[in-house]
Amino acid sequence: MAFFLETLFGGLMSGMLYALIGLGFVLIFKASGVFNFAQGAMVLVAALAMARFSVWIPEWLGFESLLLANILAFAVAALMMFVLAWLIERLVLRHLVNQEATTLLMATLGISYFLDGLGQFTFGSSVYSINVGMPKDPWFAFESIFEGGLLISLEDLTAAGVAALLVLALALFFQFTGTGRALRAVADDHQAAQSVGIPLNRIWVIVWCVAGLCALVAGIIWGSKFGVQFTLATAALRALPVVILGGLTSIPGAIIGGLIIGMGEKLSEVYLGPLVGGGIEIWFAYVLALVFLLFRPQGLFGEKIIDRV
Amino acid sequence: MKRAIRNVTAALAVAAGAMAAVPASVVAAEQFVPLLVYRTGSFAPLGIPWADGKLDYLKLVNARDGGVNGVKIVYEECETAYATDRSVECYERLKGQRGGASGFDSQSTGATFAISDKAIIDKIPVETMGYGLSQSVDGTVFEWNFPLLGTYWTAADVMIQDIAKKEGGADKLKGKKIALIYHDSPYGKEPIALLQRRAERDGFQLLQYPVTAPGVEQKSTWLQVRQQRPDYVLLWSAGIMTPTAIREAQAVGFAREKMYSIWWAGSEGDVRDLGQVAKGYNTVTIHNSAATGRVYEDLKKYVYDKNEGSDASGKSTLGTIAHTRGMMISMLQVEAIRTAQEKFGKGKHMTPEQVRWGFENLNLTAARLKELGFDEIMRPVKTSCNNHMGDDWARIAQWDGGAFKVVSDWYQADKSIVDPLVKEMAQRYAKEKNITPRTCG
Amino acid sequence: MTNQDSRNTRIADVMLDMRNISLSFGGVKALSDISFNVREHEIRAIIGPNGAGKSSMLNVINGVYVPQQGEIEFQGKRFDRMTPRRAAEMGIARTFQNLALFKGMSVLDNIMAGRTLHMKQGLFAQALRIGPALAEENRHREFVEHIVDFLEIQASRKVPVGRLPYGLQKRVDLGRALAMEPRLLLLDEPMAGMNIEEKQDMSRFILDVNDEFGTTIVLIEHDMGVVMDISDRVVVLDYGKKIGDGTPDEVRNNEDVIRAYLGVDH
Amino acid sequence: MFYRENGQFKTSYRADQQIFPILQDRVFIAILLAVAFVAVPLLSSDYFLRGILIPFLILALAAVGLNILVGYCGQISLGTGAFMAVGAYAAWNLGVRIPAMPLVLQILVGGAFATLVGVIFGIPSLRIRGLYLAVATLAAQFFVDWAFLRVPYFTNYSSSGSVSVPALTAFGLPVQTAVQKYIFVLLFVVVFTLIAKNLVRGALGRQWMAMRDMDVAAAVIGIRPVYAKLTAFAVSSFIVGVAGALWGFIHLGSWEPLAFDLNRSFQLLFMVIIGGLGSIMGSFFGAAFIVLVPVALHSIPRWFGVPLSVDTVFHIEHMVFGALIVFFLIVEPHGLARLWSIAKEKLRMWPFPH
Repeated sequence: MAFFLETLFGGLMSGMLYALIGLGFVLIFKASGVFNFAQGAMVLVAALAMARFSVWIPEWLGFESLLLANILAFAVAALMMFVLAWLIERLVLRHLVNQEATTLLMATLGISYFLDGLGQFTFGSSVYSINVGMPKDPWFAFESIFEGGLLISLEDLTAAGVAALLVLALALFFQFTGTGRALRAVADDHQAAQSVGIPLNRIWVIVWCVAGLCALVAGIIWGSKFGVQFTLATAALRALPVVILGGLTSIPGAIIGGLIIGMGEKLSEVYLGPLVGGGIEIWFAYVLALVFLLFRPQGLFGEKIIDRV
Repeated sequence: MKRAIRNVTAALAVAAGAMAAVPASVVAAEQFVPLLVYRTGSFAPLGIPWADGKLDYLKLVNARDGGVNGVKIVYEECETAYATDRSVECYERLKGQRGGASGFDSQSTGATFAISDKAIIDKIPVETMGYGLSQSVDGTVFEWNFPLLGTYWTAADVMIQDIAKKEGGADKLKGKKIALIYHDSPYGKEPIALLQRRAERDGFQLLQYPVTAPGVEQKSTWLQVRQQRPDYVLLWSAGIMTPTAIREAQAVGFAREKMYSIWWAGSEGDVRDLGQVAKGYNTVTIHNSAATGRVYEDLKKYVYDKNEGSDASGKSTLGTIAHTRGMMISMLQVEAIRTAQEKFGKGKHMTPEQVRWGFENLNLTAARLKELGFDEIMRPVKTSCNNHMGDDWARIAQWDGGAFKVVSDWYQADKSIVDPLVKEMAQRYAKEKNITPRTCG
Repeated sequence: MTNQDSRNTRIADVMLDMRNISLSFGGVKALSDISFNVREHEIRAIIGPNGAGKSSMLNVINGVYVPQQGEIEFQGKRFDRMTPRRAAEMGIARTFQNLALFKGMSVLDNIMAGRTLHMKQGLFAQALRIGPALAEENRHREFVEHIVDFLEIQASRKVPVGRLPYGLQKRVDLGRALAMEPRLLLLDEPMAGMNIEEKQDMSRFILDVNDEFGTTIVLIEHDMGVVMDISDRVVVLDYGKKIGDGTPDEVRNNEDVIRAYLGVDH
Repeated sequence: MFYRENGQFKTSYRADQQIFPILQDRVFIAILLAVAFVAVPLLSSDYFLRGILIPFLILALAAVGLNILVGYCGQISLGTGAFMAVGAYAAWNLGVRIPAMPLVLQILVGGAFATLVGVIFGIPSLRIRGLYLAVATLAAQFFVDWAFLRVPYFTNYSSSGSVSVPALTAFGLPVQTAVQKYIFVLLFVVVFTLIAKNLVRGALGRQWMAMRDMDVAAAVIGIRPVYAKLTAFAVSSFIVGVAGALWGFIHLGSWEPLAFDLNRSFQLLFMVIIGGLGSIMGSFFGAAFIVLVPVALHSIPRWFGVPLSVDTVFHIEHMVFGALIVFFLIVEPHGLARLWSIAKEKLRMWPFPH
């Protein structure tokens, strides 16, 4: 029982991170119809920037404080992601307006390759650390109830907490602010939105900035856990099934999908894994999403597709 | 039409020439050493210091001794990114250059398989120090492979021996649970065969947990560890998988003292950022912990003081375990060339076949190692036609939060269990490849 | 008028009968309880203001949309729903209001694609392009060339349709439909956005098709002039309801129709 | 001046439907083949064959396969590597279990297995479109990778999980030296390219393209989406599977699933995009490009005496590919193939461009 709960919590907590990445996907897709494959590369670049600047800045300015270093590094990294967002909109999206979804997908594939190269080219390809003082040691809850207690990794817990906060903040932002409304308008109908004077390009820049921010936060969380390294780029691949399950156009979908996938893959690995030799979680999430698609092609909360002739 | 053909062919010929760097006429008094490296990709953290080490020693030999008996060593790096097909491309590009490659250190188990196949045909030695195909110790079948100083089987065996010692005797292993958490690839699977034999004999239970590459997602693995509560964990990881494993171990409260990692997961780069978290983490090593020995003084004097070191900063990789191992690989390569020269003519360029002979007749006595400045780093090596490993001793080092300290004396791998396995697998390989084993005179 | 008579004599009994068709998307009712029929060899027009549900009607006829209620009888066979495939097999072809051509393909390929149902050679024969497959290819190519001549688009045979001017694309669209040798041809605003000459050409093609191949035609058109000239009977839709049905003259004098068009209300 | 089609009148539709209706093109192809089969083996170095031409040919073949699916039928696939893997491992297993089976047959049957898997993972495409389908194919990728790592049967219980082929012979002839391997691969590539070309310019090809350009209209003229899409998946994954088998048997000789991982899938997709979606010839351009760029990045700086460090080159390579993908998608979606045909148009006019 205790073990089941542990697995479940473990799943929920990584699920929260998937939700965060997933949110990045959904926002961009809603606003611009782009399925942003480069999300992973953005995580990598953001994390690299964070890791390196938090070391470089103190060297340049000659101070010790880790906190200050982190804050400055975060600011710089965030700024960098915003510039990146702007450039992507300028150099790529703008020229691909009204292209087929798949074309856009391939374009983001290109972007992600470019960012992988650029990131390591500028920041180097060995492993760097991010230290934002996340608690590392485990915490055993309810030792009275379960023998050996109920293991909860404080690190994951904080990570999940941060992710949850950000997700919540974003959800509110897009529900209640003017930009949010504008975004939803754009999501519904580009032409209509434009005709009432909503500047498409600005909205795009904004969502890409937000996606960049998600990437940065996810990058910091993962980075401080695993160390920052090329591999982070692939970590985001694991968040793809999330958006498929949740529906590409639904923010709640991303969140719930994230949690489902998170739990699903952990439980599957722990309980099904041993039967078939283990290591199944990487594809289990995908197959889960795929099977689900067959019955509901637009995902849990996605909008139904009707083709008109 | 005719003219057209001629033109096109001509063009092609040019292209071929340009891109193929057609083997230049053998330049006397230089010896080519190809360097396959992975400075990028998931394993870069390990690959970089390793590559630096290999490069540094060659630079040292040229700077200090002006090559091998006056034969200058020329080298070229080729990036494999740990990918087999890239490795093959590198191999094909470099094997023929400058009078022939003196030997390939193929760097990844996958690439070793691919390159070994081709090396037989091209007659080029393959040096896989501390990795590669464990059965390739058998020189009768693997004429061209040299898994010097140790294989994953000897490593696994030594780990078990150390565990047995801690438990107070091999008989105490009975009923123990030992988990193998491995990188899901040929590299990670290599030790399984031996561990199963051991488990049968010593009566411990072997739990296997594959981790899908690149290995950032291990939560469920370690949850199972927490559930199964193994007494020890053997870690066959690489790159980012290692720190992740240690973190997860901490997260589930598994004692780092009870973790044993293969040497590729036992370098400073793997644990430095973890500091105290990794305290007590054990690794098996085929050489002493780094930065000791005269060779490093020389390296500083002849290379780094002239700012010719591969590690620009002189801090990040220089002297790490992986770097030292790189140096050893190059050293053995150079010694193989030297040995060959003693038979086939000092100061001459050696063909790959001649170097192969050198590899097969290495004899680095303690005295010789002292001259080379490796005496504090490694044990004597003596290869033969039958035995291409040369030395199967290893020891355990432990991370004390700041550095790896050697905590055990040398163990020799248990021949009674390794050798039969080598023979068996070698035979099987020979059969698959229909190779007829040669007989050693 | 003589021409008209000769056709009236040719027009035979009912070929397509739509009974109480109702269709809705989500909440929106596109068609409510519409019935009408089409006779063999006639030219039947469906008219009505925008959003009247004309295109939806065609989509129901050839099975692109599935009506919630009602049934379709085609050549004595009754269906609750049609499927595009079955419609095609039974000889129903159609053109599209907003050109649904295969933009990446040449004019020839577009029209050749119309022959799909007539081409029987299997995958392997095609892969090796051995005798029968090659012969078949050539046979149908010949047929298609006739259509190309008929529509006077020889010049642009090999041009990707995406690059053709609008008027020609409309012809290709028609050509693709003709390539199916249809018995019933559904034309969705074949003359939309055409200048007067183009419209005359198109009208001529339509009449020729109807005369030469005896194809039955259902067409949607906004240009009343054209409709009244070439069609034998007219159905009038408004907001998904049928408000008129009959010969051009009858419809012309129908109160509701006038109201619907002139927007006079009482 | 020399490249003209005027004066060459087609007297029959048959003549008009040849692959290369223009005389000069036929001549050019003839020369090309002559060079490929005769001159190249005579002139090129061992490295040029093993290191460049053989990988180029095999990847080009795979790209042709992928192009049928993505370029002609408009079904995006990110799982090509998986189908290559199936082809390779299936062929290998046949070799192990039925030693008598001739090499060529092994490879073809390997392709057949790839077809099977390809169709299975193609079934979702009947219900789901575009992006969702892309993810579905990713599922194939990860699942297949896993299967060949974890199911010991597929690797015949080899301790390392890596498989390797013995010395090869076909029709009693050895396939071991660079030249032999090159010719062997070349034959496969020529035959399958021809087959692919026949299919895409035939009735089936028209059905695929119809599905790609306007699926509703396609259904209305009687094309069955099921048939069109699944045949596309089948043909595509067969060719890809054969390419996979060649990659394993001829090029690597020994491999593990890593050789067919996600990066391989992306690499092939890039070839198709850069070379030209919906163009057989484009697949070859794309493959050549992707194979040569790294080599060029590696050698050119040397000629100028400024050798870059290997990792820098690797990163630049990534950036170049990435940038090019975007560039081509924006500027010339039909890729190098289109540029080629534009060049031909120009040549046709030359020297009187009016």
